[in-house]
Amino acid sequence: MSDKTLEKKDRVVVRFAGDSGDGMQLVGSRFTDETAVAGNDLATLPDFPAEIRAPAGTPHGVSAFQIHFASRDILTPGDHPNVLVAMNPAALITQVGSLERGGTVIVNEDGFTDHNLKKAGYESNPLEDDSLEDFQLFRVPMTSMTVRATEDIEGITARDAARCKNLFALGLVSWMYGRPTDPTINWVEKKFADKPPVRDANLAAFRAGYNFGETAELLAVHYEVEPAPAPPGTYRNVNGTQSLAMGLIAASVKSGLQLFYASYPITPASELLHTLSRNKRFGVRTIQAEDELAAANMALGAAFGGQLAVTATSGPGMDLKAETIGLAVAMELPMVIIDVQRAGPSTGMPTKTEAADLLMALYGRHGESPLPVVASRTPGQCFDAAIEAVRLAVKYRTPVILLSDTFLANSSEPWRLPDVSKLPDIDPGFATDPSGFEPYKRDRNLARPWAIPGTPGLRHRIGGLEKEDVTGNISYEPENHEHMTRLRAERIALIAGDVPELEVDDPDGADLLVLGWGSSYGAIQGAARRTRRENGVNVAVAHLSHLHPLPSNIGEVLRSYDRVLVPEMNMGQLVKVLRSEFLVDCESYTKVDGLPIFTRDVMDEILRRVDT
Amino acid sequence: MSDKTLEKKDRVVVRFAGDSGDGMQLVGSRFTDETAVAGNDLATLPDFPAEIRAPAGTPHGVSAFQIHFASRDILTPGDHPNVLVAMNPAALITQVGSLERGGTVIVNEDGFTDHNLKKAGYESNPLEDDSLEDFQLFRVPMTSMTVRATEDIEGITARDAARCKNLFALGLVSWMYGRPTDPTINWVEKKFADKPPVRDANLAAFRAGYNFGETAELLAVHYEVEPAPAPPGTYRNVNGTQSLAMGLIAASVKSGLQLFYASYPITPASELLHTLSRNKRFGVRTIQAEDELAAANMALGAAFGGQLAVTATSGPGMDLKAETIGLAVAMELPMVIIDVQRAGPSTGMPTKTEAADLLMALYGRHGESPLPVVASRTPGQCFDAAIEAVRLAVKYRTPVILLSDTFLANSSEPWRLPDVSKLPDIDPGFATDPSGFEPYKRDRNLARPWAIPGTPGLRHRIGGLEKEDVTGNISYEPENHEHMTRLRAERIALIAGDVPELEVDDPDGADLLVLGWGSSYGAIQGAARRTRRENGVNVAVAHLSHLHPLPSNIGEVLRSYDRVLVPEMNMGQLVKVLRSEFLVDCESYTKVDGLPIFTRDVMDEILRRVDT
Amino acid sequence: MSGNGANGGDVLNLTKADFSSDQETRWCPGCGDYAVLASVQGFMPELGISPDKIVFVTGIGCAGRFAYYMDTYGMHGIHGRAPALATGVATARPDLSVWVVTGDGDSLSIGGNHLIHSLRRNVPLKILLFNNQIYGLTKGQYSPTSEEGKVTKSTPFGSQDHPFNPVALALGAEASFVARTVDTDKKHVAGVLRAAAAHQGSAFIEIYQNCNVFNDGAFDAVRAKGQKELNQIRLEHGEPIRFGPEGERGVVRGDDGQLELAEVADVGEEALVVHNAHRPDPGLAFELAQLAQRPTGPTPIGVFRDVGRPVYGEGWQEQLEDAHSQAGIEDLEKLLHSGDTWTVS
Amino acid sequence: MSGNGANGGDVLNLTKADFSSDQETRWCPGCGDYAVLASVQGFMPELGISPDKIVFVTGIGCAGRFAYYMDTYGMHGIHGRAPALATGVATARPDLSVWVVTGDGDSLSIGGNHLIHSLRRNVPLKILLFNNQIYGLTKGQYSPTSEEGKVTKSTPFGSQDHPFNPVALALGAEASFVARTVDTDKKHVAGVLRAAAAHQGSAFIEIYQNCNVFNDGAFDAVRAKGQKELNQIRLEHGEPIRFGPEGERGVVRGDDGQLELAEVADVGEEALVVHNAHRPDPGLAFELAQLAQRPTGPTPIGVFRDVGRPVYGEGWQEQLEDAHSQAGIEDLEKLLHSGDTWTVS
Ligand SMILES: Cc1ncc(C[n+]2csc(CCOP(=O)(O)OP(=O)(O)O)c2C)c(N)n1
Ligand SMILES: Cc1ncc(C[n+]2csc(CCOP(=O)(O)OP(=O)(O)O)c2C)c(N)n1
Ligand code: SF4
Ligand code: SF4
Ligand SMILES: [Mg+2]
Ligand SMILES: [Mg+2]
Repeated sequence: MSDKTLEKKDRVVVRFAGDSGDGMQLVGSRFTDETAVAGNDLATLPDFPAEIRAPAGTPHGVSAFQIHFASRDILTPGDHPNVLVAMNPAALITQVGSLERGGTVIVNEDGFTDHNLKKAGYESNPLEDDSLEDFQLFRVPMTSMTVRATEDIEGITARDAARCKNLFALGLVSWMYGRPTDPTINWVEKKFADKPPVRDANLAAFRAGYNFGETAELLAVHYEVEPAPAPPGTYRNVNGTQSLAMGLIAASVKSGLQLFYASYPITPASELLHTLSRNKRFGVRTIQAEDELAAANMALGAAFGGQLAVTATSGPGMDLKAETIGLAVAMELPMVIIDVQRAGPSTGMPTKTEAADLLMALYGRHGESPLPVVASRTPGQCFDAAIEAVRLAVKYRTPVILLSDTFLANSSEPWRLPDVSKLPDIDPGFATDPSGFEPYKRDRNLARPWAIPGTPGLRHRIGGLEKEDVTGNISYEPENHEHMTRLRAERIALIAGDVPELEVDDPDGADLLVLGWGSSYGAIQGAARRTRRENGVNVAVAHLSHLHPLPSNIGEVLRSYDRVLVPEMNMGQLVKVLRSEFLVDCESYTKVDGLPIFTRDVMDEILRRVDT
Repeated sequence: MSDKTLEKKDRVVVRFAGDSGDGMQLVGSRFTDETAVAGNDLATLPDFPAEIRAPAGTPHGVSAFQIHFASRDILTPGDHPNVLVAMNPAALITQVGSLERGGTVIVNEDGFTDHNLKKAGYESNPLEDDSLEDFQLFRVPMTSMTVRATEDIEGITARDAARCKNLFALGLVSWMYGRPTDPTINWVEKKFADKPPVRDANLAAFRAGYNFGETAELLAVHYEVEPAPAPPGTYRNVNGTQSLAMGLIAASVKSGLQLFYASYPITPASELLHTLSRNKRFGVRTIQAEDELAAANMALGAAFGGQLAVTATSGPGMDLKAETIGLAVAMELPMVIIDVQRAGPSTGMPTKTEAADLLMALYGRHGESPLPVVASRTPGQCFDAAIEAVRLAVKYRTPVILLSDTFLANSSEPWRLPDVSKLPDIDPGFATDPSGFEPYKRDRNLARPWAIPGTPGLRHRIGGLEKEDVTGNISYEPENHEHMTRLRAERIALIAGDVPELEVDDPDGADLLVLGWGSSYGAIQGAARRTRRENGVNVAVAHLSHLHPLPSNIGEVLRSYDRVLVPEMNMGQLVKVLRSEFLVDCESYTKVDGLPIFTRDVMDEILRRVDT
Repeated sequence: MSGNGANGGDVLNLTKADFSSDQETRWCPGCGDYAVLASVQGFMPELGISPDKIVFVTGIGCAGRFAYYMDTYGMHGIHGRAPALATGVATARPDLSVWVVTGDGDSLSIGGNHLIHSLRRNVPLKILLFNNQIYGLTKGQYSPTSEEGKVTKSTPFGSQDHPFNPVALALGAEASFVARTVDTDKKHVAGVLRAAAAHQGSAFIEIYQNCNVFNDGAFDAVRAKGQKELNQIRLEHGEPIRFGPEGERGVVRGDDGQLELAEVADVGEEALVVHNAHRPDPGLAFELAQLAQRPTGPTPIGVFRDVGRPVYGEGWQEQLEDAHSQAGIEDLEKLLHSGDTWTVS
Repeated sequence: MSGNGANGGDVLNLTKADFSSDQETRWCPGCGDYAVLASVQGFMPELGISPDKIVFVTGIGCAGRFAYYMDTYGMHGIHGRAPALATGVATARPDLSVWVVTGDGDSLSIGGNHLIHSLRRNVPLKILLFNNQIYGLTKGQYSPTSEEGKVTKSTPFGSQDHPFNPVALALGAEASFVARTVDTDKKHVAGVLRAAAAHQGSAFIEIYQNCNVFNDGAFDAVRAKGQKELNQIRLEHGEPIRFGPEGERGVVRGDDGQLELAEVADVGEEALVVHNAHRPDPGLAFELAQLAQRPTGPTPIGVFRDVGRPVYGEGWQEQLEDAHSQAGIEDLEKLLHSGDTWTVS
């Protein structure tokens, strides 16, 4: 029993940072598990270095992991950490800037050698000079203590031992926040079952860190973060990539359509390819195509063949798929194109987030080629977004663009598992009856028949040339082109009647509406709650999942507020659409720095617009 | 001296139609020359068959040429012909629909064999049944009369002779409208100087047609169309392709930059490649690349090398250039991308016109990648549009998209030749001074230095990754990306101050403004004039040349009218932009049938909106 | 027969008519495409595959119109992407017989990348490249197979491009089946189609196709009466390579190891190189392709290479289909619950 | 020396340092790219060309970072398009020496089309393909040169793709200069660079480059001490092809005409095939490329082919420049007035 003071906290943001080789991502995910078991709500965000494996100790080689956990439900990985664990000078110099004033800095003292200080670009040692005076600094010789803690273990060299210092850090922080230790201990035992020395070294390091917290004078306080009340159910931690993949697989199971996923690697979309390629057992076929044009065409070919065709990429790859998406529009075949947006223009900042591909998704093809655009809002909701994209594609025989982004792809949060048996079925409704079959004859949704090769008597030919209504034969008739162009637009517009109305959360009749789309969801919701609670502000919030067509009631909603604020991770793309559709003077808050929108950002924008 | 009545007309629209092999385009261009010499104002539009060489006599093998000429200045090739010359049944069946009620039909009777009637899809012979009763029908056995007229010519077979029937038709119509015959006679004599029999046969056919008109009872009336008053100057007939090519060459001469034109063939942009490739004498380098991606990249490479880089294509090719255009935006190099729009989506109707690539030009790239967009309005004005696009590209170091369309490319009109000595110079302003050189240091236009390889001491490296302000080094700094993104947008926005204000033609203080862009110019101007004259309507008109950024005074202009009508050959793309920028409830008139907007269309829209 | 969807040997007594669609052909009168269309429609019944299980995928160009004239399933894709589009169809549906028809611009200029990758992967596609050494549909620009110095609409001063030899390119791209034939040689075309259909995996067939409007006579040396008899070097697996009206000329290996043409009388039968289309390495096929950089003199036609190697996706689809059909709600349940979960009650 | 912008022989006494930019290299420690960078920077002074007249054009990938480390002019393009971008630079500015650095994914996967077309055209570019048989920058997916069955992030059950042999592909694409070398073989790399620089037109160099993070050891057979001595078949023009520590093994032509490896002792010196890089037809070079489909055993390196043929744009730019510099207002006037004009006064 420690004699230290125990303080209650209702939310904490911890950031672990070290060299790419220091295993910070592992520490992060272990701490996340402990926290999940502790029953807190949480959100995490890994922050990988842009370079594959930058020279050790350099600033661009720093790898970090941030976790936000609380005794009530939270929505983002947090704006500014309260605690920074820095394993070396590079980690400190690159991360300390985002730390809250007065925050806690825990450094691995052993990492602060002159050599490392120089590599990080420090003139003088920040642990000695006053550069950290705004923070609470704790210097812990993690490496040496880890080495000492493991020296009696057979078959472990000092070098191996030093490698375990990340578990020392984990142990220390676990103690600080009263995390359960079993999850980590069990994990280590499973993971290194066949390498006893390594197992023991890691366990020793973990315990050493934990005990150091308990015993050393250094840390006088530790904290308690009570479990967060959460709706009953089974939970797991997922990032947007995992849940998007599971959503696609679920759609495949519920539609009976085999999933065909063709893609060309690109950060951050590649992870989706990696994840799906492991799911052979669901009949998922993944193909790494020679380029994005091929990937899109392969998917379109598979769609014609009767499979659930999906292709995914990020910004630059979307440019290359444009022509093929246009062909899919003309062929009216079901297909899902996923754009995991990243910071542009051009190659831009491949590992940073942004949501600046909206207008491209809407208009980035020559000619009039309308299609539905859906966007996911949280890591867990990517699952639903994927299913919705598939539903629309299949029902309306159209390519659908699904927008995600780097932040959603990498960030994780507890996800309440849906009851899969309750997921709606998706009916491919393949055409089979030759009598009266016409390739471009439409059902009441204006959707044409999906007649796949091999079906007796339904032989037909489709292509990108304008087609005669009903027969689908090539036609250059002016009236027909006019008719078909409007028909293609009408078919997509009809979907507005088939998507949920925009729900507004407006407990106390606000004058200001904050409307968002995509991954700004957490920040916007959080900002609304906090400004209501902390500043007694009246503010309404709503979030769009369907960017095209827009929900049928949105015009009404927009007009019913004095002011509408639209925060976006671009230069105001949704605002352009809303203003033009509804002539409502929506206001933009734009952020294009490659980072997600912070709750604080939105709070400030709200407060600027309401008199409290 | 003929004893026939001579009627005055102030405008006539004649359409020549026949089989691809009948030489209708030749007849059209000859008649155009005669008409130019006659001093009428005119506008023409060839109408090629979609197929290369469809089987003779079939409807999809019909080739037509329309000319509109008048005793006052006119702006379009005319909506509906007054006179149709049909060389065979296929020509009649496909073209008669567009003829004005009560119009004149002149057919080559000899072409109406049962065989040809069947090929054209006629059940019964329209010359015998009453299907043409709404029109004035003249049956002329052109083939046989031509054969007769040429039978004494040495070395001409009946087959050769028959081939001259197009000149018979030309002679006949020339007589009808009192065209001077010398231009054609001289042309024939030059053209076939080394083939005397052919020359004589053509001349004989031409004269026979002319004399037939004069002597035969058949035609009782002929017409006089007085010269149109035109501003003094030297004129020539040009289509949009020719003047665009000359504009690019002029820009090359005036800038001292060698013209580098890389392109991949595509209808209708290919003609530009063909035209420029003949201009080696101006140092024009044309390259037929392996695809549009290569063409765009070659151009960008040449831009880095210090040449006047241009690439051109049509819709589908634009999709493929998107990623490279984004790279050019990041590299901030001068480059012109020409999109000769055609009817889409996808392959669409390659030989038909449309203007549905505007939103793609504005937003068809991932990320925030703003660039200037310029559009040409008439065949002759393509010359100025090309020079303006180059001016902006070079001055602001940016890719510029220039929008033309199929109608402009093929349609021709008299063009008053500019005084080239008065064309403004374009200063490349290459960087040469190493002292203080930074690749992304900007001048007062926010343009960066154009430092081309070979310049001593200015070695630098540029790319698509986000660049640090000033130095251009790779940077992932959040603040820098935010700054650079806004800087790129600001640089383009600044151009608004460097383009002429939007001029409004509003003689009598109208409430309705008709605002257009692109090739609808002629129809809009014509509609305004005619509704003013014929219906006493008050209507204002204005036309945009710069689609991005928009002229600085446009907001003002829009707000100063009760109603704003925007006719477009798309589903209302400019309207989307205007509504969102200025929250003005602009109204759309949209036409997407692959044909140009007609004066009549716009007149009706105007009349519907004003009470007369 | 996986990879080309044949229903074993069962006879469906199909006729040419069963493969002719009701769409009116719109090529120029006299175009070589007509001859190829007739040959293909005439050959199809031999496959013993119902037209319902055949897909023709084409690109953009005159050749691309082919899809509309076959009464099978068809996709007329965008310019240059047909091999990728067809890869999607063939991979998703190995039960189908998938054919690609493309032009020299479509597959060698804009579509070069997809062509070489589909050949490298050995995707079960029969690729018919209609090589007319010109851009037909866009009215006469030069193509990647046009001769150097060619004067066309886009090259009034003559092109500067050195052309591809499609057969050599395909061999360099690891193609497992490579052949060449001539549009109007009905019998020869049929023979090559037969061999291609029998081949497992990608089959690449270059068809010399006359564009009588923009490049008439480009192949006269191997196509025109009086010349073709002299210049067609017909490759037959296992046979000594000889040609000429009386087979009086042949192919021999010179002292420096390089292939050469010779008079059989001078060198003797036994000196002739014996064609081996099944040789695992493509060396010989490539050397044969080099005998005629262009079809202006003696030029090999027939099957250059025909070797077996794993077919792309072979066996996979079957496995995946089983997996998919067995994967149900429970498995989905399991998938969602994989990883660390916890329950709140 | 047109095509590579050398200022004749004049000596600029440049050193390696003159070609090293101030940008910090950011490859993984131990990456083969470092070795190549050092060799290239070390070789450049030999060119006798001012760094002001040299341009490095690169694509996207680890290899693509190369441009930032050379103190020359540089363009870091988008993925796969470097050859096209470089074609623009080289065609517009034949006075410059233009080098392309690309990866196996960059130039053989997404960029395959531009690569084969630049080689076919014989554009004056020196193309260095860093082949590490993996996607490095995107963290370890297989590439078009990865071996069949390779297990990577994107192919947990092994890839189904048959790989390209870059040398064979280049030869099939009409390349006039084709060579292969190994990242760490400083001397050999320099020798190949020297030959490439001397060659007029496109020079294609495949460089086996070790990615020690995602594909370590892929080239051990020809790269690792103890193995490379046994497996490197060093091609030298005009020399009999032999290899092994004592040159005890060699390349002979078998009875069926196919190239084979043999013990010199068994077959005798004179039986060895003599390498001829200048042979007009690429047959021999292609056969040599087939000796090793993959670098896992005896593998030819060095210059496979080096023949002269018209360089793309050769002479043109000079003509055009003259024309352009002479074309003035009057000519423009003439151009506008060409065709039928009439005057209204
Ligand atoms: C993206 C794109 N670029 C260009 C074109 C224009 N285009 C259509 S067919 C064609 C080439 C035709 O030549 P080829 O492939 O040899 O076919 P052919 O007409 O000779 O049979 C071109 C350039 C297009 N349709 N799409
Ligand atoms: C259009 C586009 N697609 C995909 C990517 C992602 N990407 C960057 S580099 C690369 C491949 C890298 O492999 P390689 O060319 O072999 O270079 P290496 O990193 O191995 O040197 C990919 C797929 C991109 N940047 N742009
Ligand atoms: S243009 Fe040539 S290839 Fe095309 S249809 Fe006509 S003849 Fe045939
Ligand atoms: S990932 Fe591989 S190729 Fe890229 S830098 Fe690291 S070691 Fe080199
Ligand atoms: Mg062709
Ligand atoms: Mg690689």
